[in-house]
Order: sequence, then structure tokens, then C-alpha cells
Amino acid sequence: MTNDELKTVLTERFPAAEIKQGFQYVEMTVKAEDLHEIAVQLKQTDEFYFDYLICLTGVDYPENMEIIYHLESIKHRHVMVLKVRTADRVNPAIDTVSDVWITAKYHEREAYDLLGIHFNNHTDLRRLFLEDGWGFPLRKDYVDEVRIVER
Amino acid sequence: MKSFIEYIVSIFKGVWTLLVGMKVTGKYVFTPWKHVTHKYPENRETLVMFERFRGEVIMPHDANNEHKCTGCGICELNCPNGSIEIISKSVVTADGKKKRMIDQHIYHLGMCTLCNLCVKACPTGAIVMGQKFEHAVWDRSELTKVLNQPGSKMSEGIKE
Amino acid sequence: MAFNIYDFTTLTHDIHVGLAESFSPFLATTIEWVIVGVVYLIFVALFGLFLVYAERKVCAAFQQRLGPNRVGPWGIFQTIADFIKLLMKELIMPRKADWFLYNIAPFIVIIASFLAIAVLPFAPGLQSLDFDIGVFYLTAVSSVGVIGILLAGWSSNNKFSIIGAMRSGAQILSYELSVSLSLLTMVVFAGSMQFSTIVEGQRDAWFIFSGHIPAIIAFVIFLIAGTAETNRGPFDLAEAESELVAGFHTEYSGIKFAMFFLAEYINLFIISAVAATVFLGGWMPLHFGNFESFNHIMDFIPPIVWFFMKVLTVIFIIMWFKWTFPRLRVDQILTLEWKYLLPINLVNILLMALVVLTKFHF
Amino acid sequence: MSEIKEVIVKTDRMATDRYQVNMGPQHPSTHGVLRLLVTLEGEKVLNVQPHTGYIHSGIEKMCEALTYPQIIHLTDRMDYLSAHMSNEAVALCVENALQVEVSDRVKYIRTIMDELTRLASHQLWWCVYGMDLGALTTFFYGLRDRELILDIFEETCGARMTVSYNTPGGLMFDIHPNFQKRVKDYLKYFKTKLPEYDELLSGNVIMRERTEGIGYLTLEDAIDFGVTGPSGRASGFSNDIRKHQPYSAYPFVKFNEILDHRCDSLARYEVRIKEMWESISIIEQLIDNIPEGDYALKMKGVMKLPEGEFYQRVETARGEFGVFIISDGKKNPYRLKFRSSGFSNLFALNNMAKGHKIADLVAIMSTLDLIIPDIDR
Repeated sequence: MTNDELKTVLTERFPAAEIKQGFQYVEMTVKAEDLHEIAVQLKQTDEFYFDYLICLTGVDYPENMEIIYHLESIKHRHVMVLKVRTADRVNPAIDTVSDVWITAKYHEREAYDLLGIHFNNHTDLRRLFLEDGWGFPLRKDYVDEVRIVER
Repeated sequence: MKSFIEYIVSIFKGVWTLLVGMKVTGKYVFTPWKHVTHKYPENRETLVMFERFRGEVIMPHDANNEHKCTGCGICELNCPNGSIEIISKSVVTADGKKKRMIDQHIYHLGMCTLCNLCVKACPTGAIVMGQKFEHAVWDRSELTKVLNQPGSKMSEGIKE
Repeated sequence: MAFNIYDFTTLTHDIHVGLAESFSPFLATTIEWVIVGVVYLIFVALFGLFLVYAERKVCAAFQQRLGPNRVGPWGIFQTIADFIKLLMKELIMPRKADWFLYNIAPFIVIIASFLAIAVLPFAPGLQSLDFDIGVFYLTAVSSVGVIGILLAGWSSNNKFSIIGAMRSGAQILSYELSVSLSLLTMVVFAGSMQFSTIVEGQRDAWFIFSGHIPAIIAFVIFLIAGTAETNRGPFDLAEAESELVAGFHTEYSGIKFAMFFLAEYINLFIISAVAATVFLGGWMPLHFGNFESFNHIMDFIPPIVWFFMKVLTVIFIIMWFKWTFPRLRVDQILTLEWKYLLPINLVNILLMALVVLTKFHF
Repeated sequence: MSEIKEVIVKTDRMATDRYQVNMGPQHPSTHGVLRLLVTLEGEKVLNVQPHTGYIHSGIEKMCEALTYPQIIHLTDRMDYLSAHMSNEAVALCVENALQVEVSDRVKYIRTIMDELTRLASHQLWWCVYGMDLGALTTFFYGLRDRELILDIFEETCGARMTVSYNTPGGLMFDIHPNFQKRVKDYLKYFKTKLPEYDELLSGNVIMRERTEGIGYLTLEDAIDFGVTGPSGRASGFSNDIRKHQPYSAYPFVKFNEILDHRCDSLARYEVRIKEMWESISIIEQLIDNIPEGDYALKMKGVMKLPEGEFYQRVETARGEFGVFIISDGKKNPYRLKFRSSGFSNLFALNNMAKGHKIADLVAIMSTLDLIIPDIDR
């Protein structure tokens, strides 16, 4: 499907979601509580069939955290961007999608490690790179006077 | 019976593939003049690096101990690692004007990733990449270098 | 004392007689033992060092490199420098290692190698023990070393070591069969287990020529099994650098490590020497039936030179294996032994027996 | 400690049967500082838990403080064997965001460089794979051939591995006058050496036994785990970005996406060997036809990306590499995420190695072609 078609179908299917054409891909912003349900549908519905999670990015915005999923369908060869915002910035929590795409398990661990986003129902939510009690370096308010040298 | 024949054939096939492999290595062991090792410290005299090789940042000085650096600080801005520091000074020129001149062009080789951005950005071509690659020193402080030589000055005719 | 490069019998005899005349029989025997021991010790140490150097150079040549070239001309003192380094290194022992077994293991390994070297005929008269069950003795003592390896792996208190040791145990126990059976094939052909008789039987033609097909098969099997017995690549599972770091000698350092290292190369020498003795005529020169003049020229080369030429050739082939092939997996190594080498070997003994019975040999 | 307890509780037989081994962070076969916590039963692998982060350098955080041209020099250091491709990904992403189009010359040179990098990377992979299997000689043959590619890089780019050759808007330098001749000579040389690789290792019966049917990764798992690149393609996962979302000069060349449906270690091995042939063919198509033109566009001194989110995918030697830039209109990215191929590939290891021997674990890990800084970033 082309981006326009995808956008139309997505709008029909998920009226509650906020859908717009981004710079390259169709971007769909969903509510945090709907995330898991929508992810399952995106993967299992035949017309979408987004079976490949390319990339999971957590972003720290001033009011909330945003998690961005880049999805591709190997069958249909279309790409879309799924976005979800957490309600809270300090203690963000969101449902896991690791039962939908296995690779999300590790990307979520990375996001948990670097941004402190807690993924509910994640089976193995441990830090991936850093030590316990390090802090969350990708947050904008992270300070590390020893290791970060500002110019 | 069929499996027995296969068993025998598999032995011979296996041995054959092993012999093919031994042929390759055997070819090299009996042609020792084709060795590819560079005798590095011995060939120091003849070793010529490629002209674009990035070994370190240097500032060429001409015969009158003059360089082209105006001390504008663009290289410092462009450096991703903070390995360049420009210390400038105010100089009173002959016609009585105050002018900012370079005092010290400090270069931390230990932090440099040799990305070439400073050389590319330099408006006057004052710094270039040197060919030296043997940077091992006994003390880390020796890696901090002052690129402009003591007593050097900016050559005439460099526009700011 | 008559020194004859072609025959050491008179030399050893003269020494023996001289000692017996000067000292009491007990003292004379003791002195002889000491002399023989010291000679073997020096020989083993020097030849071990040489083999390490040769291995490096040969390996380098296979890999289109130069190999050691810094210490001395062509790097010939490299191994000596390494040896001195190993001597001076601190002996580190893991805290929970079994003190006694950990320390005794390298000695067991190296003693086993020394025991085996005793029966090898280097040249006429240069053989310290000439049993009538020489082959039997050799196969017996050469597998003692595995006890040392097992102890080393067990006592190191390291999981990698124990895996390596267990692999080594399984491997050597299996391949012992093939080594023995392929030697047995040649014993059937030679009709004797005594090394001197076996060598003497090859005066006209080496066994690998006179025994033709079964002898060649036995030789190939012996080479494969012998490589496996010495824990060398492609059968170096016990050390398996990419999997087990260094296998059973992971926790050894300094001189104890050097002992394992040396033992490995002595074993390489022993296997090659046995191959050379049993299959390639030992110190016997190359003779072809009726070419009298050719045989005469060959006779001109001293037997000890012949022996070492053959040994080095076999060593080179074994090195060639190591530097060409990938390592086998532990189950494949057992498959190779039990499904391929052993049946072939048993059939080969029958074949050899047929050859001997029908006198279908040269 | 909690993990160890978990394993012991879960065992249905005597707990002493199972034990755990730490492979790494300093283990000869992990090619870097990766730690695998392996649960073993005898020689059999029951569970592999990768522990990463030993070389985590916070590149994403660093990028937030750098301008776009400066980011390039960090991408060299992540997947250091695919430096050109990672550089190109950032360059392309910035160019797309600024909506500038580089000249065909730049595209051609970038593509040639990509393929040379791929060749070099696969050569290094090949020789290291041989070494992991225990054939030490392959290591030197692979390096011998790779050195010559690095010489080509050094002559044109000024560095051997951390090239930093691409910049947003073009290239750092034009190609060296010798470049074309050198590349052609090299291809001629390497075409005689590549069959040797096959003779030495591919055909070898021991190597076949070690790889056939080992490390099975189904197509579903490959997609689910996001195993891309040659490793994924060996499971039939058609994921070649060069084919599906062509960039640079890939639309202009004819090449095949190498797919294999055998899903085992041997398939992953052969896909890479075949990819080397493909790379040679791509370079041959391009090297004589490099069009004239500028090697770099005139870019502003300070690049400011428009506000928005920009994603660029490229195919590196070990899979899909993605650069995701979130810009707030300043000269630095607001957030920059690298989708590294090794990261996703690594975590499929447990799935593939379960039930195999410890020796196979090493061999399987090697077929994934992991670069640890790529995983840890």
C-alpha cells in the first residue's frame, strides 16, 4: 500500500487515533491505554500485517515521554510510524509490545535503561547497558558532572 | 548395500575436500617469497604514507617562521571533541589599531579523532593534516601540543 | 671409544664397558641411568624448543607471514626468550584449586611423554630400552598423559578447564584404540613387537611400500589418530581456543604451563617418530630392491639423519593439518573414531592378515 | 545471582547437572566485550543470556550536543566495519531533511565505497569465522585481502577504518586520481582469491559438518527478532534495503538480493560469500561510469534541520541500519536514535543456539557477525 492508501485505511480502522502524514511515513499517535490492542491488530490484521518492528525509540519531551515504533510489513512492503505518549514524564509507564514483536523486548529494555520508561507486563525488564542506579542518561535533565564535559 | 556405498563415497569425498583445502595452504607454504608481511620498523625510511593520510593536525610554518592562522576560532567551533583551543591576544598594530591575534593554538592530540572537520573548515588553510603516525609518548601531557611555533607570526596578506 | 656416525652400538658398548671396568656394577648401572636420563632431558628440552620455533615458522609460512624474526637471526632465539620468560613468570594458583593435584598434573603429563620416548630407536645402538613388547609398552604409557590432563582440568576449579579435560579424556580414550589397532596392523605385518626388529625388517623396503594398501591405510589412520592423541588441531578440542579459552591449562602459568606446552610438542615428536619407525623404516635409508648404486648413495647418509628427516616430514604433515582444517566438534570427533576409523581399522587388520598369509607383499 | 537461582529451581532433574559459564567479557570468541551467560548441561547449551553494555559509550547522548556534520565522525566508531554505510545514513538523512539532492558523482562514489566496505567487512567476517571454527589460517588470508581495500580507503579518504568520508551534502574529498585503477586492479586480484576461500573453507567436510543444520532460525523468528542483513536473508527474510528502498546509486545498478531458505549456519555463510560476488559485480558496473560533477554541494556553515522527524534506512554489511533524527529546528538534533543491526541480531542467539553444543554456540554467534560497539553504542 502507498502511504495515502495506508492513511485512509488506518483512519477507517482506528478512528480514535490521531493520524497524519509525516515527512516520510504515515504517523499514527494512539492513546497509551489502546497501545497493546492496536499493536496486536496492526500485526495480525491481514491488510496491515506489520510483522517487522524496525526500531523503537523513546524520546523525552518536556511534558511527557514519547515512544515511537517504526513498523514494516514484509508482505505488503509498507512502513508506518506508531507513536504513543506517556501521561507522566517523571515515572513514565506504558504497556509492553514485546509479546507482539519479540525484538521489542530488547528495544524496550534499552528504552528503560536510557530513559527510564517502565513497560508494564514486560517479562524481563532489567537494565541493558548501564549499572543499576545509574540514572537515565537520555533524559534532558540528566546531569553527570564527572563524565559529561560541557563546552 | 546402498548405504554402505554411500558410506564409502562419503569417506572419499570428505578426504578429497580436505586435500583441496591442503592444496591451498600448501601452495602458500611452498612459495615463501609471496609473504605479505611489512617489516615495519625496518622500512621506516622508505615508508611513505598516502598524501591524504590523516596522522595529526599540524600548522605549517614557512621559512620566516610565519603561519597563516588568524586565530578566528572556526576550527575550535567545528571540532566535535574539543581537542582544539584557541587562545588569542590583543595586539596593537603599526597603525595604532587594536587587533586580535593568535597567541596559542592548542591541540589535544589525545582527544582528536582525526575527522578532518577543522582542516576543512579553516578559511585560510592554516592547519593541515600531517603524515606522522607514531604518536606513542611516555606521558599524556606530551599529547597536548601548541601548533604555532614560539615567536611565529601571521604572514602578511591573509584576509580575515 | 670408537665414534661411528653410522652405528652407535660400539660407542654405547664402549661406554658401558668403560664404566663397568671402573666402578662396581651397581654404581655403573646408576651412572648409566643418570647419563641416559640427562641426555634425554637435554634432547627433549632442545628438541621441544626447536619444535616450537619450527611450528611458528611453518605456521607463519602457511599464513604468508614471516613468523618470529626479532630475537636473533631469523628469530631463532625467540623460543629461548619465551622459555626464559615462562621460567620467570609468577606461578598463580586459583584459590580453591586442589593444591596437590593441581601441582602434580603437569609432571604426570611430562613423565608420560618421557616414558614413551625411551623405546624409540633413533639410530643403530641409540635406543635405551629395546623391549620385545616395545609397541605394546609405547601404547600403554602414551595414554598415561591423559590422567595428567584430567587432573589438571579437575583441580583447576575452572569450568572451562573441566570441559576441556573431559573432552580430552573422551577423545584420547577413543583414539587410543585407533592408534593401537593401526600399530597392530603393522605388528601383524612385521611379526614382532620389538622396535629393533621392526626397523630391521624394513632393510629392503619400508613397510609403507612393502605392505602397500593396508599399510598405507594404517599409516593414514595412524596420522589422524596420532594427531588426535596429541591434542593438536583439528582435534585440539581440549584447548579449543575460541571456545574454551585454553581448556585444561587455562589456570596454569609460568613453568607449569611450559610443561604442558613442552609435553604437547614431545608428544608430537613421539607420534611422528613412531610413524617414522613403524611405517617409514625408522633410521633405515631409502632402499629400492635392485638399484644397488642408488641404495649405496642412500646408505651414505647417516641413519640418525634419516630418522630425523622422516620425523620432521611427518611433523610437517601434522602441522599442515593443524593450519588448514577447522576444528571438529566433540560429538563429531567421536563419530569419526567410532563410525569411521575403527571399522576401517578392523577391516584393515583382516586385509593385512590376508596379505601376510598369501605373501602378497614385496 | 537471581538468574542462577531461577535456573536451579526450574530444573526437573538434579540441579548439579547444569552449570553456568560466563563467556566473556574477555573471551577469545566474542570479538569484543560481550558477555554471554551460558547455561550448560554437559556440553549442551540450554540457555544463552547476552549481557551487553561493556562498551556502551553513550553515542546517542553525545550526538544531542553535536552538529550534524560532527555526528558523522561518531558513526564511524559504532559499526567500525561498516563505517561508510553508517556515515552515509546520517548524510542521507540530513540531505533528505534539507531536501537537497547530491550529484550523481557523489551517489556513484558513495555506492562504490559502500560495496568496498561490504567486501572488506565480509572478508573480515569470513576470516574470523574460520578462526572461530578453529582454522586459524583463514584469518590471515582474509586480512591479507582486506588490507588492500583499506589501502584504497586510505588513499582516497585519508583513513583506513574510521573514514568519515561522507558529509551532509557530499563527500569530504573528491576521489583520488588513482582510485579507479586501484579498485579495478583489486577486483581483478580478489576474483582469483575468492574461489580460494571456497576451496579452503566452504567445501571443507569438517566445516560443512559444523554448519549444516546448526543454528536454525525460522523465517518467522527472523522477522520477529528483526534479524536483518545476511543473517536474516539466510532465513528467507527479504530485507535488503538496497533493493526495497534504494538509495544513492543502487537504483542504477543491477544486482540480486541473495536469499537462502535453509535457515542454518551454512546458509548464513553462503549468503555472505555470494554477497561478495554481488558486491564485486556492483562495483564493476559503477567504477568505469563515474559521472563528472561536484563532489560536494555548497552547504551552509551551520546546518539547521527543519522541525520534524526524519528516518533513513541503509543496508550495512550486517543488516539494516537506521538513523532517526528528531529535530527541533536547532543546529543539534533533539534526539537521535541509531537502529543498529547487531543489536537486534544478537538477541536471536538464544533461540538459535539452544540445544546445540558449546562449540556450535561460538560458530552460530560468529555467523551473526556481531560488532560489539554497534550493539552497545
